[in-house]
Amino acid sequence: MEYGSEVLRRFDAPLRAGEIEPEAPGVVSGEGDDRALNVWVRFQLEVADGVIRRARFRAFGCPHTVAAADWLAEWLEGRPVQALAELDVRRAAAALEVPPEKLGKLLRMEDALAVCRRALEARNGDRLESQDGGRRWPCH
Amino acid sequence: MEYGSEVLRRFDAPLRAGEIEPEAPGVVSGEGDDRALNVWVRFQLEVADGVIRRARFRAFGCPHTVAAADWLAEWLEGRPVQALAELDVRRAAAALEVPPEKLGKLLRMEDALAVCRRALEARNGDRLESQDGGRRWPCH
Amino acid sequence: MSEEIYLDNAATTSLDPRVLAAMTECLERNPANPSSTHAPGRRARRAVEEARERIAARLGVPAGTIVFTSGATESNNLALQGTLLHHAERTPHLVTTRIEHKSVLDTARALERRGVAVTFVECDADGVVAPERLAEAIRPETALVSVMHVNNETGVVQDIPAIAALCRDRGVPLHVDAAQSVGKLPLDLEGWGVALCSMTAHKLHGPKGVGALYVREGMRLAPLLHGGEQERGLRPGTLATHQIVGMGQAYELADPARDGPRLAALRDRLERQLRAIPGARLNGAPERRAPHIVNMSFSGVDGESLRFAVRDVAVSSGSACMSDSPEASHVLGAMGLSDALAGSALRLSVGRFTTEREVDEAARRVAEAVERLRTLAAGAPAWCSG
Amino acid sequence: MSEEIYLDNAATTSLDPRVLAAMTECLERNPANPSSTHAPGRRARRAVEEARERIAARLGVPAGTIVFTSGATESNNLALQGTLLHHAERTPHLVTTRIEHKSVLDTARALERRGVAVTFVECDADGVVAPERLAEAIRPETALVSVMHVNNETGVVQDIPAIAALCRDRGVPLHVDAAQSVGKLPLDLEGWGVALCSMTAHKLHGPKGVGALYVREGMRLAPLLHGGEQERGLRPGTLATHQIVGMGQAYELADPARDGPRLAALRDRLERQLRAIPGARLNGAPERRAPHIVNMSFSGVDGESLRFAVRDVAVSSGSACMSDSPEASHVLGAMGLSDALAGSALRLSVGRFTTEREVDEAARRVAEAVERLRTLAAGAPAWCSG
Ligand SMILES: Cc1ncc(COP(=O)(O)O)c(C=O)c1O
Ligand SMILES: Cc1ncc(COP(=O)(O)O)c(C=O)c1O
Repeated sequence: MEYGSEVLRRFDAPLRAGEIEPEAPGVVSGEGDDRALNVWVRFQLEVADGVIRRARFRAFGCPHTVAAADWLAEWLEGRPVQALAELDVRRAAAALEVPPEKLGKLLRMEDALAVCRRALEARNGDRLESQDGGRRWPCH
Repeated sequence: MEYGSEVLRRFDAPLRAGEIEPEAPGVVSGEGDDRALNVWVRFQLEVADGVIRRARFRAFGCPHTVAAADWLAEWLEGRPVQALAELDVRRAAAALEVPPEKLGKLLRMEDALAVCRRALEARNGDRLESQDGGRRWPCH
Repeated sequence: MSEEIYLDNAATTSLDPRVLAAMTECLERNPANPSSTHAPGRRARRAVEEARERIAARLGVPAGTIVFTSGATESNNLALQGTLLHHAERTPHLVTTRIEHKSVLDTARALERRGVAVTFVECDADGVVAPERLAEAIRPETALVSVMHVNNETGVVQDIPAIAALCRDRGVPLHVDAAQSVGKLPLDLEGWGVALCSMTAHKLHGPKGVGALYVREGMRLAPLLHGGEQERGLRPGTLATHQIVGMGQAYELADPARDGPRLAALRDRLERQLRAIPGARLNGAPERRAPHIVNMSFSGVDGESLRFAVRDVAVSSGSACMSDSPEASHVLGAMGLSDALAGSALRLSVGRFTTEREVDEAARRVAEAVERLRTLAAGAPAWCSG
Repeated sequence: MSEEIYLDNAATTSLDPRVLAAMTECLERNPANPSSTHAPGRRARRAVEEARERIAARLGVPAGTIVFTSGATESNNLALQGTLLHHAERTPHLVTTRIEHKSVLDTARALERRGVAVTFVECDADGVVAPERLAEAIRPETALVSVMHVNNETGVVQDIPAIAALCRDRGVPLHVDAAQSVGKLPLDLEGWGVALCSMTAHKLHGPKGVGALYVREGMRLAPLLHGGEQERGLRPGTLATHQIVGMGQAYELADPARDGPRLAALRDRLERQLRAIPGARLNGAPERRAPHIVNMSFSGVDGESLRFAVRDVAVSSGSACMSDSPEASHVLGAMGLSDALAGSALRLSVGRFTTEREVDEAARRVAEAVERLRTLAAGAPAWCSG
């Protein structure tokens, strides 16, 4: 297996790996896993004023899994919660050159973030929609 | 094919290759050949007073053939004509380490020398026998 | 990037400088075709025959029993196909095990597709194949039993003397894949009564692309390749003099009595440190292993990530010829390991040029990586720990 | 003993020093298994793939069509067995010629014993196979036509473009044994429409024991050896990096446009002098020969004695893999030569390191030996002169 430099960098030093202190307010979390694909991931998002202030993850899986979780957490940080509705793991896959046979693992991260989203929706009592019905956020 | 040093020496410089001058007296000759075995040989013997004074040969064939013809010619020279009756090409074969599959070629030399012997017998009107009914001449 | 450490000597070894010297000298001075009958050809032939004798002497067998091939893969194919494809039995039977090298397993499966009956005998949780299981599998039409000496993933040593004895009792020839054992463990092919034995040079600091099949006198075999009378008609093709000379030199340099204990000491030093890592599990019967291999699983850690985390230590999951494929090891699977545990397995293997400093440093890096990855996966479900 | 002169470059060649340098560097610096996924493994893999690309570039074919083997003998076996043994036809048919290399002829005969129908097409007195004869031999169930490019005994070049065209017309794949032609004659495999092509490194100043089979995209073939996914599953076994690197270097160094004329000039110089010997007879169409080979018979001279008389000139009767056997050449026999003439044939072949002085001296020694042996056999019957 060959790994790109971006995978290498994030796998070696996943800056957003970890947990948010239990006492922090406004934290939602969600897990996704697939035993057959050998992947488990958990995201924690700290949300305040409709903005994702911090995103943290834990992951079990291959280097692409770890790097993708880190990429997604970074991407989410600083974005409004609506970003969760627009998130497309294929963007992470492209940025990290994840081989096609591993895309299934990344979909489990969508699952985990969907759980986060539903938790936020449940808290707020409404649905999170993409702000512009499909336009992608520019990468920051 | 590997050749021993004795084959090499005789093949490279077969001292008795050649012919006896046609005018020399008392010369008999004999040929033997076998097309399937790729061998032809002719011996000429110059006989005087019951002794083989000179032996010469011509040969077509492999290096063992040439070396064996030379060995036999040398062996005969200086011997009484009875030596023809005792001659055993296996002695040449042993001296030259001729491989067993080539022994057939040497038998054609026995044929050639048998022709010489019969020519001598015809000339003298009697049979050449081994002088002691089987004892081998010492090698000189 | 930290300093590279090579602990994958079961996949292949670096060339011993003395082997390189012998090969270079041959390449420079002995260029003719060993089948040519002229003087330079005979010099090349002599080099080949000297190498054959050196190898035979190391193994204590007659030189005429050594047939050169392109490696153990070809030797295994020749042994199995050569015995079974032209067998007098209409449906000959092959007995082998689930934990053989792919070159035996895949050949056995190819033979199955061509009408050969095959029994794959299981191993136990320690990777050991019980001789009785093999004995039970033998039938009247069994044409060959094929069992590896040392498993390339776990290093587990099968009891070849006992297996050979039972094969002899039943009148069935035994093939042994000794790719991983020659030069590291004592072999007594003739004493044990082995009929066929596969070898390779590159696991023993010799060149890649050359090996041999020991063919016991009187054992009949059909060739795989045709054309040319080389190697008793069993293996045509221009003999690669320098490769054969390299193998001869490598085998002469290898001495199980000297190298075995040295390798075992290094391996034990490495193993001690790895076993100290929490959640570490040794794969393969601890007391029945070749001196150069240790195979460990680490629960709660993904294998691919572990290998990537310690990427400056060259190690292996499964065997090298499978390391491109994501499937878990068939050997660890046969031993009953869960996919997760099998997936986290590292095979580390030491060689002649491995140092104590290297194994210490490698163990340190593995320990660090396991800890880091476990932290990264804190809270993961139980299945991640196997 | 006089100075040794090597004129047996069709049997094998000495290593080009630049090839040796590339191999040595690889053996010293690139020891890992190209199938290993760790960094040293990937470096070895890169060396293999670079060599593959160099070879493919020289041949003007996609790199993916090159499958590495242990030499042309294996390539020929893989081409023939791989196409015919698992063919959909119940009794597939193979068309080849009487003058192929033993590795094709013996494989064809082995296939015959396994139920394949084989037609051996004759050549003419010049050693040329008429494309029409091949066309006539093709049947609906013909699965492969196999014809060598350059004959290893006579150097005669077959008309592969015409043969490929007629095979294309009839929808039958063509295999070409190019062991003697690669690097000496231009090859246009894809333009001609060749399906399979066998190559070897050691006839081109590369190492012995490595070769390749070109497998046109889309051409399906069953492997001979099983185990491991190397070489698209067509050829398992640890890749011999240094051997492959050596072949890559050798092929890159060989340039038919430059080497062909140089070899031809040397060969012509040699041939001119040999033809001046009374009773000399050139074997093979004079105008249709590869640049490096000349094959001459000398009437009235025994071949074994002639070769022994010029033993310090390394030459060949037949091909090297047959030079141990006393039978006359099957190629010269197919051309209609008498046993005596065929037996007296010498094959002399020049290479990159042959000099004008060497060919002059060799011709002088042959002339001297022929004269001496003719004198020795003065008076011999006519059959001795063929
Ligand atoms: C047990 C075993 N058998 C066979 C082989 C194949 O050997 P080679 O690489 O020489 O084809 C190997 C190693 O690759 C091995 O470990
Ligand atoms: C025409 C031809 N084909 C095949 C071969 C066999 O090649 P290798 O020696 O690489 O097996 C040779 C030479 O030996 C040859 O001349």
